[in-house]
Amino acid sequence: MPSNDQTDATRDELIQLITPNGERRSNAAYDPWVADVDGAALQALYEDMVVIRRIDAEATALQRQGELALWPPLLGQEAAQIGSGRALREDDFVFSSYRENGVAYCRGVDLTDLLRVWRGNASSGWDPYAINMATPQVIIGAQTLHATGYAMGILTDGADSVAVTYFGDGATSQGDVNEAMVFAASYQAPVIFFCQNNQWAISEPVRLQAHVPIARRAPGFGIPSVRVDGNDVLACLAVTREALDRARTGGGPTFIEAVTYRMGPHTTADDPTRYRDANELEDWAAKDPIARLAGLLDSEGLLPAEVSDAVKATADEVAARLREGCISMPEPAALDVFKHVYSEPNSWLERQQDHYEQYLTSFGSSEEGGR
Amino acid sequence: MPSNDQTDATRDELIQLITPNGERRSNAAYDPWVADVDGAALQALYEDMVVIRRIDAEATALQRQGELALWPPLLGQEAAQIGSGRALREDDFVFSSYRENGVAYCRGVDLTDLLRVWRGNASSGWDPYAINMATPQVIIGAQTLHATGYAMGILTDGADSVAVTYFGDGATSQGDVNEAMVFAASYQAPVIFFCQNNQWAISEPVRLQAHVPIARRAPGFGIPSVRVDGNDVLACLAVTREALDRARTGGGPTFIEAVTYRMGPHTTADDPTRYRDANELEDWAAKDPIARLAGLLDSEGLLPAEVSDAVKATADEVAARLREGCISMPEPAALDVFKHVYSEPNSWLERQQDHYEQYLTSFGSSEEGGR
Amino acid sequence: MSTMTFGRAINAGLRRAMDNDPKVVLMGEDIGKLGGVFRITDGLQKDFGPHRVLDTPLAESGIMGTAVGLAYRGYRPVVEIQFDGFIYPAFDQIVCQVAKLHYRTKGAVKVPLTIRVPFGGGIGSPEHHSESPEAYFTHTSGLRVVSVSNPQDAYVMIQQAIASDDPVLYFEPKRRYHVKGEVDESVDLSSTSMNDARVVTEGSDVTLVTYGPLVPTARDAAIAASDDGISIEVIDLRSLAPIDFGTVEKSVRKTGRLVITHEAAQSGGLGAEIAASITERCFYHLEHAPVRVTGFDIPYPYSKVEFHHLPDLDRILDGVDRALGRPNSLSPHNGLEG
Amino acid sequence: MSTMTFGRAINAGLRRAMDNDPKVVLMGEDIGKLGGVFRITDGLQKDFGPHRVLDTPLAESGIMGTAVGLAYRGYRPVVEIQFDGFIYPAFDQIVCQVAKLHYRTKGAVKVPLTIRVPFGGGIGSPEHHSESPEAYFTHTSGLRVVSVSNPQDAYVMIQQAIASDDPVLYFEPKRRYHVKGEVDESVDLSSTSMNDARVVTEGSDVTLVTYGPLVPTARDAAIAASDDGISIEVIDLRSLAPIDFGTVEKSVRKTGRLVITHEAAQSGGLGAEIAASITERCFYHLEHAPVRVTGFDIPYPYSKVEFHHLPDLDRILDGVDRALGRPNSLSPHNGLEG
Ligand SMILES: Cc1ncc(C[n+]2csc(CCOP(=O)(O)OP(=O)(O)O)c2C)c(N)n1
Ligand SMILES: Cc1ncc(C[n+]2csc(CCOP(=O)(O)OP(=O)(O)O)c2C)c(N)n1
Ligand SMILES: [Mg+2]
Ligand SMILES: [Mg+2]
Repeated sequence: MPSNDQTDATRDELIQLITPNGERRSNAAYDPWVADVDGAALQALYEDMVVIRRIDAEATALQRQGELALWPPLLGQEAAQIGSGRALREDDFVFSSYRENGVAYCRGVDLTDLLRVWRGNASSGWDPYAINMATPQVIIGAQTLHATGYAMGILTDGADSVAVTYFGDGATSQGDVNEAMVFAASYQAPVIFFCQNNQWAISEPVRLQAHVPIARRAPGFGIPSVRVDGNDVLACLAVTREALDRARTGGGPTFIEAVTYRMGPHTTADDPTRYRDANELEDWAAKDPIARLAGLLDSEGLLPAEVSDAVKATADEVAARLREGCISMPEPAALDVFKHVYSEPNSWLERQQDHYEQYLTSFGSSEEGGR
Repeated sequence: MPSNDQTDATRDELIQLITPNGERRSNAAYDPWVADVDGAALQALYEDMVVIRRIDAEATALQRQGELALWPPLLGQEAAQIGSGRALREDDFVFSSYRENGVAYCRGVDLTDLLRVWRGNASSGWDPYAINMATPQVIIGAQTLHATGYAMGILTDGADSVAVTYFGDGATSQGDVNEAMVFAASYQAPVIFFCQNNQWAISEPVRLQAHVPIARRAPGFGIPSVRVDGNDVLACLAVTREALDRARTGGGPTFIEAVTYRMGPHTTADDPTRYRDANELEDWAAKDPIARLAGLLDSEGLLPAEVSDAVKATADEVAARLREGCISMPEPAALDVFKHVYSEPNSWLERQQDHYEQYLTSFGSSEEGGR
Repeated sequence: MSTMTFGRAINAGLRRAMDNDPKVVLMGEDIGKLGGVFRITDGLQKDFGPHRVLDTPLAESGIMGTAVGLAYRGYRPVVEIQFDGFIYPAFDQIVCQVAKLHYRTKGAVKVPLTIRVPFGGGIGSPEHHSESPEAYFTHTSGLRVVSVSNPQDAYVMIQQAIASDDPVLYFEPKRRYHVKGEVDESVDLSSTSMNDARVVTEGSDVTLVTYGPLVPTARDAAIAASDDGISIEVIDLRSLAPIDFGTVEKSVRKTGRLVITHEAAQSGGLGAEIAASITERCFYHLEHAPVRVTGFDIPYPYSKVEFHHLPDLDRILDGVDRALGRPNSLSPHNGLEG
Repeated sequence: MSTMTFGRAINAGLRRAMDNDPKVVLMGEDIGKLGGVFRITDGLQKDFGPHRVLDTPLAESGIMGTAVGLAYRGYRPVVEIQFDGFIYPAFDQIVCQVAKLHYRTKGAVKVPLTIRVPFGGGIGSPEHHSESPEAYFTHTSGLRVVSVSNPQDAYVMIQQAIASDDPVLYFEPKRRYHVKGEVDESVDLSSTSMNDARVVTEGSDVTLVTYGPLVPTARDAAIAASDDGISIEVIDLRSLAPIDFGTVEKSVRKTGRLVITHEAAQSGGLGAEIAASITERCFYHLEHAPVRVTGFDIPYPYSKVEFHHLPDLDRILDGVDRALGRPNSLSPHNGLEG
């Protein structure tokens, strides 16, 4: 367990249970947390990762084909998202950023809901209470405070669920993320800060945001932290389970730095060749999270052709459903712009809506969709 | 020198060179930084502390007598302010909060300038460039970013001066203070974060803001920190000198936590008996910064009656000048409200000023002061 | 009916809201043991405990952001911002989260947050303690903004604000905290709406619109003007977003003249919206352009000169004279030398 | 004279300002190697070095606060805010420090800061990428606010903004970045002032006031209206605080009718100030109440419906019809069924 009495050198240690070559590495502290993960469970994690990578590829294709306006790929971060996402209980609540499509998948999101925002059909994709996950947050870092406040509510309710917030390496520079740690520590709120350090914030390398490893930040707020190989799904599962357990049993917040890599562009609008080296990408490709688990499965005879074919088929089927959901999404109606600004009537807005309806009527088109 | 390889236990150590009983305690790391402080220098530090306590008492009295609207006493924090303030060079630049009247005194502030804000005669008291100290900042924590930016400018200029920012324990919760550490670490800016942990932020105890000792915060940002007995003027001088030296020689930022106590109210408008124990005050009175240095001086025969009488006379004389400056401060003119909003002409404001002049003229009173 | 100060009325309203709904929690700096720097939450932590009345770390964005999180969890947080000038660190959370979350989630997430802001000047304080930032929020779609001017409204409207499923900024005129008034605590909350403006005094010559701290000043102006035979109808807006323009319009159709007064800077202040909207709605009934009597376009000044900045009875009456086309400070030859 | 895109013109202006004054430094997220997400600072870090063009940590308050510190030290920082919706974390530093420091210190400290904000909608982006927050700043005393509408102004005014000893918010209409225009780089900067509005097209029936992204739309509206025999005078405000009301007033005295259009929400938007001020200044010349054609009082909507929210040529012309008392959408029986 991470502690405030460690030196930074111990804090910097990267928890790893599967090596890049796919070998199982033992770790006395964390092995117990995944003792129940048998072959079938490993296969399931493998399938999850393959599926979300397939979702990512399909969405990227949909963007290239003009069906989506934008897409933020998670390519390379599958282990961090599946390992942590699969550790959660249904009554835990996730507050994420925009790149956590893999986590949303773990929460059981409807596939079409993943795309609504990026197709421009909605400001957010789903009802947060339906899957206990807030919709993606665009304002960097803001969601970490929401998670902390939610966790304060869990405490007051006397419940044992946990709020989990996801954010990037860049986000650690924001005041909000640091204030969230102040509040979380002060109230000992059951919240997990899950930082996916994917080395880049758009074009800015992590060293611009953090002069020392990010995992060192939290202990200064009185929050234990752990640094995990973010491309190792088993290690991510283990550290998240440990943190969840601590939170459920009154131990307060934990900070997890998952060291990973954004293998794709920041979004489909970005061109990473402008600011980073091809070599770097190659280095990280050698640590690929899916290849690594495949290696382990293979060495244990858990990835025969019928299994990998079935996984591929599942992924293809998911991708087909995703595409279908995308292109058959109903167009919003013009007057939807006025809906849900308030929960109660608002005279200013009613007047504007009224006038705009009259305006549309003057064209004979009040029920028309986007122009 | 503080380092990133320490454990928290070593980081929590309180640097102390004079015990509460007034005994000199040796410290291998910090003694060299004050090796030049001879008897005369110690006497000078003593005089400084007595004088600023006297200023504080006089200003409090002026407030009670209705000559000032408000006053934020520094009572109890003299050693932290004089020890650090006297370490600075003229070309260093201070960005403080509202309670650092002792630091302003070290910078050579005109006494009357100390009071302008609190009498309601100005929004700030002095020209920052005249004493290389920004005027007091009311927005908690905002000045730490200004100091960091200023220090970035020092770097670009290739100069070897240092920006020093003062703030309280409560301020450490603000996003700005944490962002300042991010920027300072990232650019390795020559800035010192001097936190006077006086145990309280108005009615809130420090444990609400920080779950662990405040000095632990900075290392998580890659900034070395030191925890010093804030009631020990010599120790404060030593740690500040060390930090200044590091900054001047390219070593980047340092965070200093000066552990002290606000013996008076938050401001003259505050009633601390509503929220804190009389016992606590007594405990801290036993660690009084002035009594402690007096004890040391006395034991070394450096505080004969003529010295302490002379110090007292100086303090009285300063207090008399302060009072005189206060009550003879000229009243602002009505139209001063419009001055210096912009450096260049502004048509909106000119029109308003013009109208207001006409309005005052309609009473025959355009040159009258406050009504 | 009992007589209580403005501050006490808010306290009583908070207490009532907390009694009625266990999901109501108060958050802010120094609001617990101290009862807030203005003592508005006095005694509430003692009676409801530290889980219902939270002293928070000193970080306004943190307070607002965690309040949003509590709202997600089904709470109704009431946040105290210590002084008007300290709301800006929370601006991002207010504008991007509090205001937009309901819209963003198509109504799935409600943010029934109340943000209490002691605001306005006249208390002799240094910078940042006397501001009137309401126009930033009235321009922010998704928020409701109210301001109260008397103990009865303070008592009722704090409860209505808390009961609202929309986020509400509740602006308290801090220089009136010690003013006393009658408060009927038995009033039925649903018998009035915080969205409705109130005609304070009826009149036929000029409509004088204001809110919060200047309502008593406006009423005094109406009394003073009546000595000169001028009949002023004073309207207390109460809700600043949305504004009950129906009530203002009705009055202006009667009087044909409109004066608006507020402490905030003139340019882009609420007076502009009121003047523009009323001109749109009753252009042909107006006999003079709407007149604004407001603070200047300056940062809030130091206290020795703050009463130049703040509209007072004389400046309001001068504005009324302007609206009526009577001799006023802007008429030619207004001065002694003139 | 050379032809360049809007974005390129700003780049050229920045380059010129940096050439002329070594104290000019650029700060922002991704502005260095990447040249900014809109490539406005393309090539500048390469040519001027990382001490003049700083990629900053991802923290807007931090950027603004350190820029203030650099100003203290004698620098003239030019800050890029990546998108309009990301300016709010810096709001406190802008409102309490950038805007007030000169006043606070009686002129001792100057803050010659330029804050570049790509703003406005119409680019099909998700939330927070299409906002028009200018009214928050035009209501903040101590700031200057400008917006540019064409490459020539963009080139000149970025330099004027940087040269100004006052803090300036410089709003760039991001959906026009790729529009090309003629830029005269040899122009004498002191021959024009960014404070002056510009008459884009002269006209006699209606004055149409706008700024930034809607200037081309307004010009198109004037052309379309002229086919109907309606003569519109289009004014590009350029400076939003202070507004050159003299130019607008002169026009309205001629036309008697005023239409204002902007993308920002109507309530409390700049249109309110323009309507109120012009009504004050030329009430007896107005033949109709000023008409506002603006975004709705809603959070910026998702892109499939954003063109309902954004004023376009048809909505502007409908507003012109209203101002002229011609049949329009609000007339009785406007529709097909009518
Ligand atoms: C407050 C704010 N500022 C700027 C942005 C623009 N922006 C979007 S993503 C991003 C980089 C985020 O990097 P990181 O936190 O590392 O997350 P990642 O994209 O790598 O997952 C930036 C600067 C924003 N969305 N919000
Ligand atoms: C942004 C902001 N929020 C709130 C306040 C009100 N306030 C003034 S001083 C203070 C407490 C500050 O405590 P600390 O930082 O420990 O400094 P100290 O007063 O103890 O020197 C508070 C909450 C403020 N000035 N600025
Ligand atoms: Mg990243
Ligand atoms: Mg303190």
